[in-house]
Amino acid sequence: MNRFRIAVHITPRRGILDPQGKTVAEALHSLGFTAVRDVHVGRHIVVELDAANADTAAELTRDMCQKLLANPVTEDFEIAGVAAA
Amino acid sequence: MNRFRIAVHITPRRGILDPQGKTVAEALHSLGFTAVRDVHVGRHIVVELDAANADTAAELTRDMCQKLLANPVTEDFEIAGVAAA
Amino acid sequence: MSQPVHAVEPRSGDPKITPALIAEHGLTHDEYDKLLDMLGREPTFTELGVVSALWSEHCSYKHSRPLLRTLPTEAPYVLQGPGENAGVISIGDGLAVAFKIESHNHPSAVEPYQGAATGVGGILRDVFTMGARPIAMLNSLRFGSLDSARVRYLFAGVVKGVGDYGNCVGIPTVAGEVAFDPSYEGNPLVNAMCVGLLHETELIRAVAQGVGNPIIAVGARTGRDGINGASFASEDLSAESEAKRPRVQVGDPFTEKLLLEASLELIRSGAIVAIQDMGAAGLTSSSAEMAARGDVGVTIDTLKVPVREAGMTPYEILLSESQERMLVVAKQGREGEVSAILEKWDLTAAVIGEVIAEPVYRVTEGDRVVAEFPGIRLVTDCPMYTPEAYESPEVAALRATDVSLIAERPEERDPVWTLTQILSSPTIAAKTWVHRQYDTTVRTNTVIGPGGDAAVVRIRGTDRALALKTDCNGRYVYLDPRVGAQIAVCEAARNVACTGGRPMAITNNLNFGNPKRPEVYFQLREAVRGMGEACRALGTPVTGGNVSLYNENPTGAVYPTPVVGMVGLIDSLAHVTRSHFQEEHDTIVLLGEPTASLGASEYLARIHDRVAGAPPVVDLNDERALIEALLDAIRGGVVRSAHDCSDGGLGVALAECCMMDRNAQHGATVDLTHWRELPDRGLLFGEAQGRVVVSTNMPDTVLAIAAKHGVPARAIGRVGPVGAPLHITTAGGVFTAPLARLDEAYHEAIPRLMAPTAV
Amino acid sequence: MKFGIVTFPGSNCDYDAYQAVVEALGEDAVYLWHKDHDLQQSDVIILPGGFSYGDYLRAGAIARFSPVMQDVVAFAKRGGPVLAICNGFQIACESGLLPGALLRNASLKFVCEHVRLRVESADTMFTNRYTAGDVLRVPIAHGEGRFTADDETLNTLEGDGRVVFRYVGGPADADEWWSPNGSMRAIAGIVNEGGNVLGMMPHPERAVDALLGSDDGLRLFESMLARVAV
Ligand SMILES: Nc1ncnc2c1ncn2[C@@H]1O[C@H](COP(=O)(O)OP(=O)(O)O)[C@@H](O)[C@H]1O
Ligand SMILES: [Mg+2]
Repeated sequence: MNRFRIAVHITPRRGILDPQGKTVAEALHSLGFTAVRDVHVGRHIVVELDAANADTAAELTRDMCQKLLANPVTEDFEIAGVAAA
Repeated sequence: MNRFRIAVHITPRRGILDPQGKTVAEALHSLGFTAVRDVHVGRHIVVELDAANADTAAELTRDMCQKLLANPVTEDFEIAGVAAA
Repeated sequence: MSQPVHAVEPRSGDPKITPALIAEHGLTHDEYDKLLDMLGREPTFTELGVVSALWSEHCSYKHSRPLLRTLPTEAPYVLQGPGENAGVISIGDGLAVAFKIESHNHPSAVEPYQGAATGVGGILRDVFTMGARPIAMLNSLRFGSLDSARVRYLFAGVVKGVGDYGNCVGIPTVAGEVAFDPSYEGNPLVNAMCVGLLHETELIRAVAQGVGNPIIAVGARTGRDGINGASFASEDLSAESEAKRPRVQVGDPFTEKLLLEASLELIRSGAIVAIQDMGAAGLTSSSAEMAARGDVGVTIDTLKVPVREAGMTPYEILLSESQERMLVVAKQGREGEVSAILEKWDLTAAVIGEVIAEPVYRVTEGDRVVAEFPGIRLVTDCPMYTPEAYESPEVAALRATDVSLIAERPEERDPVWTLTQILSSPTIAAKTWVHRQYDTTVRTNTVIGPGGDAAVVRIRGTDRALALKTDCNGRYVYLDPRVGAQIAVCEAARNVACTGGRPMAITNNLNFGNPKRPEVYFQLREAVRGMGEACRALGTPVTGGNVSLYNENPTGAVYPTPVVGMVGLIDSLAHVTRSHFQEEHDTIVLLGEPTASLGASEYLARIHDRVAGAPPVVDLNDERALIEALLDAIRGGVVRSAHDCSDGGLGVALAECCMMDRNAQHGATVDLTHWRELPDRGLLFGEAQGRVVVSTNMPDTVLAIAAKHGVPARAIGRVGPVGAPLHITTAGGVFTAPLARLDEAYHEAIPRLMAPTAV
Repeated sequence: MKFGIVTFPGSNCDYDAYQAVVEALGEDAVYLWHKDHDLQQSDVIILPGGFSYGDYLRAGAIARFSPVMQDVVAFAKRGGPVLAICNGFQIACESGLLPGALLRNASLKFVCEHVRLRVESADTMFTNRYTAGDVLRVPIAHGEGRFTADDETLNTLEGDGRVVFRYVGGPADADEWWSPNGSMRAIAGIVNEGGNVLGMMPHPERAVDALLGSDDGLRLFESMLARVAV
């Protein structure tokens, strides 16, 4: 068994209103960051777990996303990185 | 001017209580994911902006994190990736 | 005569005791000498930490206790006065109410959201550890000017923090106040009050008893949060405390909710003798205080405390301010029941020590002693201070200013302009932007929520209700601490009486600057004096409170702000009275007398940008008579609405009666020519005390009742149709204010100012 | 008739629902513990409001896996009536009892106030004591109430008359759709295909006593009495 740290990105599905991203973009503009075109806010989840190897670790995490971490109706997820911890 | 897409990870600072991560970890356990050791839940922010080059784009974003995107008291941030959009 | 204390070997790895380290722990030379004398030897690092926490202002009240002792604390119905986690009063039928207010000013200045949230969590625990189920929350907030982006950030963060925590635990937030003034810039005030209901028989006190009884840590694990938070709360806010940011703690309202249910179950089970929140200075103060109250010894093993991070030292474990933790003294042999209840709620419990006969406070790490003090002296030996006090000559001069000489602005020729200016002052304007973010209706007992005078919360299974309100006008207290504090008590009482409640008792939060500065200590001394006088006159004892000093920032001290949290009792739901006009054709009666006084008024601050003059005079006997008259009239069923005159004076009070409730806005026609000798601006915007605007369909009865109590009263007009304007006639002429204009000024002011703020 | 009210860790309107059933309606109610597999022969299940598991991750996402939910889902599949209020609605969506999802309010703020609800369908076991078009005054108190679903789902809901309550009362026109949380098509409450599961963000259990501002919610409970065979 080895310890892995897996990073997951959970993002609001395109087309679904993302008021948080919109508000943050506006706030950035009013702070003078006028070059900002668009902002999207999602979740960054870091899971630490024990697994035989990186692949099974990623497999397990994908399973977690489908079951709990992401909402299939409104969110997409992506395994962003698997690192030995 | 070019368009860039910068991904930022905002995570609860180590040592500071992350009640959400704790609760999610316990939920994963009761779902049978017993290999899970630890979970942290942060934000995954994607900023699209115009800049002369990737470095200035990253610079700008770092500035945004300090000023608005991350809470300097309770969160750490990391520029996870800069891509031409 | 100091008891013998065993020698304690310094723990390897702990820093040596040096003058620098002692200073860092905020101990003065004298205090350190007292410590040496108590121990009869040099303290260990752990002992230094323990003492620095317990002798900090926050835990020891070393600058305020002598003053607090002068406050009235007794009435036949007071079951628990100051000194416990919360005060408790009996309300009949074997029912009692526990209530207390607590400040989280410094943490909120550094991290508004978590600072405010953890403040709410702390006061909730203070109340449910008395055996009471929390039924209502109040909050009293002060900020700088909303023109500043930083202030908007603090305001938005604090309100969200208060809301999210209380909403999640499921306790309605039903009342409070918010005021804005540059003096609070950089040092906002965040005071939260909690009110709980219990059966008298369920009252439990945080007194450790019974040699051999196990001491149990319950709830969240201990992390490195907020170490030295207690001393943190006792320092001026400065660049340094900015650097202390990592000390901020994060709240977990979900765990709090479980802890609330588990604690009440524990108390009802009879398996425990005492329970206390691990609040400021965490394990240290909770264990030391419970031991001192019971005059017993305790021993605690830090290795047995469930921790969140590896390698925590006894020093860290003792001083951690991790939230949502409780210390319980259980009955020997019933540990099983205790852990069973906690397991049911998915919480952990660990026996970490026991009550011992030997009169010592002992901390071990495994079997090696790391700290040992002679029992209660640890708490009782804390030095008390009575610093020098004198009034600041500048303030005396400001008070002496003859503000009637301040020339009117040309715009003031139109009183509607002046009125709308004042209505749109964020301090006066509707606070809906705030309490819309608070769950005000959960638990289904909120008869009157935010938006009137006091809140009214019914007591299920009875015909009675509680009337609740916090109040304090810091500008008054700044210009005259004694009178200002008297007014704070009177205004809270008036607000309670306006809803039909008899004022019963208060809790209070003294928010002041650095007491080592004579002009600040003067404010503190005089304010406590005035508060005591008013409480005696109104028969409302002080059952507890909180002191927050060092509310300063590089630009100076905040206004002295002794917030009063009043609890009143409404004998019958039939008496519940609202503050806005109810029925067209009702007669409007003014109880009390206007004066010319404009001193310390919102009018001067808003229209002339002046903070000057003497606050309105207050006659405590008149206030008492007013409350008696009002309650007689309400109980007699002849009052349709009652609203007190406070900030902004009669003009604002009348406008609020017309349009504060957006679901039912009535016009009114008012004639004030009886007071033709008063200048219009004094008549309309002066803040004379002891006044209430009543609407009634039986004016003669109201006037007769007022006369019987020697309260001046006069019919001044009639309630108009829905949507009609407010007409006011004065010696200066007639003016007409369309409700739409008043409504816009009053209801849109804060939303407009907050629009640019991101979340 | 017996109402079973589920208590999840963090539920805080279970008490309000209990009081509404017992005091206002005069029927029996029992609390159902989330760790048990026992619905205690309840005739109606209420998934109450609150913050189950602190609303961490997503409101309702974790509570959905509580042991008792397996029994609630089975009960619903058998046609048993389930009233899912606020956090209960969120749990019902997460567990697939109802379509769509409830996202963070468009204002990004928790919102608590009395809103106007229009009864869109009086022909459900939860609303038969109302008439379509009735406008009710009912409290809301939530931070994640923005009903969201794809157009196809929305059209089906509308087509099948499964949109039961809508937010109305725009400043301009009292009948205009006006959503305090950004819900698509101002949807405040829906039923499942079988018509036996109602999910709604507003709190009918907080509107059963005029003293507290409204008793417009009482008829919702009476509707169930009328229709549910005991
Ligand atoms: N922070 C707050 N939280 C909840 N309610 C509030 C808050 N601030 C003001 N309110 C409510 O707004 C109304 C007006 O408050 P205030 O101006 O202090 O009244 P008064 O002038 O009668 O003391 C009251 O019902 C009060 O409870
Ligand atoms: Mg008032």
